[in-house]
Amino acid sequence: MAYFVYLFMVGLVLGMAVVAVNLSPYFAAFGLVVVAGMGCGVIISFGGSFLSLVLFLIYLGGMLVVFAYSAALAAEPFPESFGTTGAVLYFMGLVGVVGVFAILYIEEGSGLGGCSSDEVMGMSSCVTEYDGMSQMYGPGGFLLVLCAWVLLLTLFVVLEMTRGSSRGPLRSVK
Amino acid sequence: MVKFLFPTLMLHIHADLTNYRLMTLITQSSGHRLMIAMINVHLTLKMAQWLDEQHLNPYMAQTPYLPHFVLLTCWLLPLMIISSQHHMATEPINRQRTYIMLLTSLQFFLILAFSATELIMFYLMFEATLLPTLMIITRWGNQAERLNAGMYFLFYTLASSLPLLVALLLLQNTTGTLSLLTLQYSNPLNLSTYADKLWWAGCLIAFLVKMPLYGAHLWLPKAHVEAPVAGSMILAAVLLKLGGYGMMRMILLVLEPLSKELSYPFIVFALWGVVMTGLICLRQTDLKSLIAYSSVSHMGLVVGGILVQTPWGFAGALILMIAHGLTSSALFCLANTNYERIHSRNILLARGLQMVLPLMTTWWFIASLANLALPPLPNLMGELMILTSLINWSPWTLALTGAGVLITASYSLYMFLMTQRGPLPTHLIALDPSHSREHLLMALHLLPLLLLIFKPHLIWGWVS
Amino acid sequence: MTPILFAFSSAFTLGLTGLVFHRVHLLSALLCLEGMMLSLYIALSTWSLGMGSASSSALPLFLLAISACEAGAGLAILVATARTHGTDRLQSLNLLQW
Amino acid sequence: MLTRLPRLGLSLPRLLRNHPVRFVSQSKPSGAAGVAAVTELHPPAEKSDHGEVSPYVKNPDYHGFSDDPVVDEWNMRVGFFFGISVALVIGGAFIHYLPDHGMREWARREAERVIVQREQEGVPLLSEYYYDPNKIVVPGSGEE
Amino acid sequence: MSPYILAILLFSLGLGTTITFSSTHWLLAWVGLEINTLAMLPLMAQNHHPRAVEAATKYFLIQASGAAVLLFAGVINAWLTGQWDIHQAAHPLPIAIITLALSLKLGLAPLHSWLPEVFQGLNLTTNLILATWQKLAPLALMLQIQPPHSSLLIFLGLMSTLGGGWGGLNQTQLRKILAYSSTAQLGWMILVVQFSPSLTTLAILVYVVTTSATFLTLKLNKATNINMLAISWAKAPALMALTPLVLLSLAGLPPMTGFMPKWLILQELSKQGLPATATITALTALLSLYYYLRLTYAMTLTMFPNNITSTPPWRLPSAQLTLPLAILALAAISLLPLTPAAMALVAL
Repeated sequence: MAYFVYLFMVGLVLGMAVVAVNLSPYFAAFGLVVVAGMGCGVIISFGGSFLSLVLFLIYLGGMLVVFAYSAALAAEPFPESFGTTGAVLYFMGLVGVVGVFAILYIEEGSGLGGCSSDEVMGMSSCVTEYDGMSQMYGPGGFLLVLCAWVLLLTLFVVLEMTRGSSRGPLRSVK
Repeated sequence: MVKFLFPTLMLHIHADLTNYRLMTLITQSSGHRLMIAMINVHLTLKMAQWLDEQHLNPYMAQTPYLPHFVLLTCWLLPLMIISSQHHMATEPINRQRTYIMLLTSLQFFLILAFSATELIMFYLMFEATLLPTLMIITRWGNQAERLNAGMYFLFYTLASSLPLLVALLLLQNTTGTLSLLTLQYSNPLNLSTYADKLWWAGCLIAFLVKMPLYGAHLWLPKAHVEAPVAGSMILAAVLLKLGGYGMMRMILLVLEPLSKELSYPFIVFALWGVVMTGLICLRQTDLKSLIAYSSVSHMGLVVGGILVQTPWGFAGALILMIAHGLTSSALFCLANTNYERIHSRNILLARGLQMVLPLMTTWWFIASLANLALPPLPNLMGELMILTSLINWSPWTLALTGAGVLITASYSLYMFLMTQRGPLPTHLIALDPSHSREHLLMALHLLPLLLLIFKPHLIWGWVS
Repeated sequence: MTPILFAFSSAFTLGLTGLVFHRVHLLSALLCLEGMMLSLYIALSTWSLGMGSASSSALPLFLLAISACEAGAGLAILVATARTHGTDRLQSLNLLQW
Repeated sequence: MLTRLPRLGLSLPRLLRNHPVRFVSQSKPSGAAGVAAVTELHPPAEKSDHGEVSPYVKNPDYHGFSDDPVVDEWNMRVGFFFGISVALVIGGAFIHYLPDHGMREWARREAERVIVQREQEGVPLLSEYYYDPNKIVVPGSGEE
Repeated sequence: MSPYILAILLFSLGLGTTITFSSTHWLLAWVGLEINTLAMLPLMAQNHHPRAVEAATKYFLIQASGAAVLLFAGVINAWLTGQWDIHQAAHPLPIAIITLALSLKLGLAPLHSWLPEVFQGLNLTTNLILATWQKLAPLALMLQIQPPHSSLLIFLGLMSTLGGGWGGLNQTQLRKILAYSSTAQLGWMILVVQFSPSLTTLAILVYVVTTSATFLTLKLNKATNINMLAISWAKAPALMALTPLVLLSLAGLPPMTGFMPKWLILQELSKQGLPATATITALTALLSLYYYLRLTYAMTLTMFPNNITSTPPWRLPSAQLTLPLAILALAAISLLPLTPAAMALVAL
């Protein structure tokens, strides 16, 4: 089980490295999908089934549709991909640096993180998670309202930023 | 103290509200100022007579040598207004008002600076005088170079005086007070480290640049040349003296232990500057620049007199500062009378003026003789006392000071002979005769100087 | 340093590196930003799960909501930039240098 | 400073040359360049440039204060009255007749009195000590 | 822009800063900063000019990444110490990251190069908000953290006073000059933040007053570069007589209000045994003074020749609100005697 968790973590870092090497946006979006998926795995392995569900549904289901759409906006005839040597070298460099730091800084036998992997699978963490979700509607109500307000605000922000019929539709000039 | 501050403030209102029917605004305000000066004379003498704690308050006070400077300020400000009359005559009335308000605020800050007993208060006002002066130079100057001159003026002064602020704040941390009244009773500082020497320099360099010391004097000729006549007058007469005054205050109160050795290079520099700026004067063709360099030269003597720190040195510095205040101001006024007629500061263009302006030649004569320190004049008293104390310090200074005195005499006579004697150039035949206003101005400068011959201990300070 | 701490820290740092050294597409910069927020989400979730803290286990959801807002605003900016500059390339954003 | 040295080198021959006393061209003025020479005779009419009209044309008794003759006269009187009469004459007389400025005479009298007193007592005129050493209370060296 | 949307945006601008002010939790502080950024964007890009949109883009990228780094440091802190409390952030590494993130958001040198460009793209009113209100939230966080070692903040402060002065020297664009001036002024605040937070508060208050007066003056003149200041005499002569005082107050010349924070900050620094830092800071203020002085020259101290059509505007009544400008300008010039009162006001 622990090997899976390590695999998820390595995947997390590798996916992020793909995002970071500045390929064409499709590849970055793909990297982000990988990161989100691996993140789900990591969270699940810590016992956060609801949190990982939220991540999976909202992130992969909602966000990446928008990104795919926007990648189309930024479409280019000759996308930069892993075929270019610079990108590969950059990627290898990033991963190599992270690997060196991992060897240097990860302590031996420190387990996974906050608590030991036996406890991770236990029932207590699941209970706290659902407790927390229900607290969101009680003591955390202020934050909920605040988030709703921010979402409304974002609506206006997006409207204002993209307003103006005179300036033409969404387009990309090559 | 309020006795002169309040009338000075009233002058603001006066300048703003007056509608001028019979007298011009300028004469009214100069009359007002002369009244302030008279109050000040009264108060000066009162102070000198009953110098006690009655007249001291925690922030403002008068000290034995202070009233002279306040008196000089109050005396010169009306003269500045009178001298600017021609310069301002073509301006609209609102600008005249602004100008007079500027001069008034300058007087206000100067009085506060001279009478502050708290060192930070002194510093604040020392800096506050920069602003009106800067505006006088850059707003009412004549040539485009005035902007550059204003920059030089502001940046030389500020770059040297910001370390002073830090040094004062450090002093406050050490002694717990910056009041001049209590500082003299605080324990002598234990200054031994290298940082303390830097602190000493920080305390003094602001004033040395303001004086100005040779080497840090470049702002002065520029500012003098570009400023209108009132700016040159106040710079030469009072603002340079602010540096001397500050040095006297600082060096007597707090810098004592280190000054003995550390002031050597500055004395040497000052005396070297006396000779060098004198030599520069000898080959000047710009009249205002010549007078400005002569100020630097005289101030070098003052610096030397203060830095040797003997009672005679201080008294000599005080006398020379007062006398030079009147003399250099008078010379700038005279240069301005030339400038108003010939529209040039060049000496070569204004020669032989005795033929057309004979009475003015008399004033030129007296002013030049005062500048070269002819025997009965207070200038000589000051120079002699400084020279004596410098010889007492080291006989070798005689070489520099003697050469300085000789050169001073030479360039003063050169200036007089070039401008007044000789044949009149043919392009100078349609000059205005000198006005009563100008004669009044010169009389108000030079008669006090002459009267001081008869009662010199008014400006002698400690030595009596 | 525990593995999970290292994992999300390096993921965040990689995202930041991508954002800082990014010179091509505005969209890629936004994706990097999004990746940074994602790693913060993972960090927050694992922290609250690891600590067993009930009250902070809802925090990742708020983080996700706000970062979604941020992403939305970023996309709006992308559209606005595409309209005014004709492209989303970051090199074309050079009008303000003089 | 160093950058100016080459310039000195250029100008040195000129400085050493024995040139005439005045820097004025002795040749006949030729064309526009000659007119600008310093000592050339300008007709008086050209003098009244700078947009100035001499105020003496309007008011022969011009004092330099104002264009209006009446205002000019009054200003002159006020200026002279305050400046010369009040400030210098009355002020000077006031200062001159002030008794004992700076208490110098008093100090002198006191000093002479002290000298006479000390001579009578036979003690030296100047004491070595500024304060009387007997009056200074020195804290004991021992316990508190 | 519809007034309703404008109201919502301005309300959210205030809300974000208020949330950051009142939060003790890093996440909530981050939420406040994000709300601030989001609400600011449409205000910046309100006329959809390419320059405005570009400025909004740059602002968004910088602020979002700054906020993300801030939250990252908060998370690291939580992992290392188990604490989310702002006041109890104790681990040196997260504190250093937070300091850097906040200085990125504030525009402190060497992280200041976005600030002039963003300023350059906006109109003067938005700039005013950016230079005053938007600085408050990050500065409030800066006031609350306790840095483990002083050298980072002193480095940031010195770099800012130096970089802010240096960058503005060769500028002719007023907005860029004011951006550099903002960096320089913030450098003074950051220098003293670890020794005396109340002085930082005083400094930001004085900065807000003086810089608002400056922005409003420029707005009245509709001026965006130095050449356009040349005709300001013809527009508002009386104001132009006061403007050099306001500008030199911003520079911190003694008889004006701007000297008050500088004086007290130098005093605090010398009290903390940092006289060399104090001296260097004071001298770098001269760099800023140079460009303020240049503005003064262009506005007031020289009279440029005007053509006949540009001379009469001062006779026409101004359509802009001048009362706030009058109050702010007077406050910027003449509050120095009230130093003790101001100190009492901000005493923490």
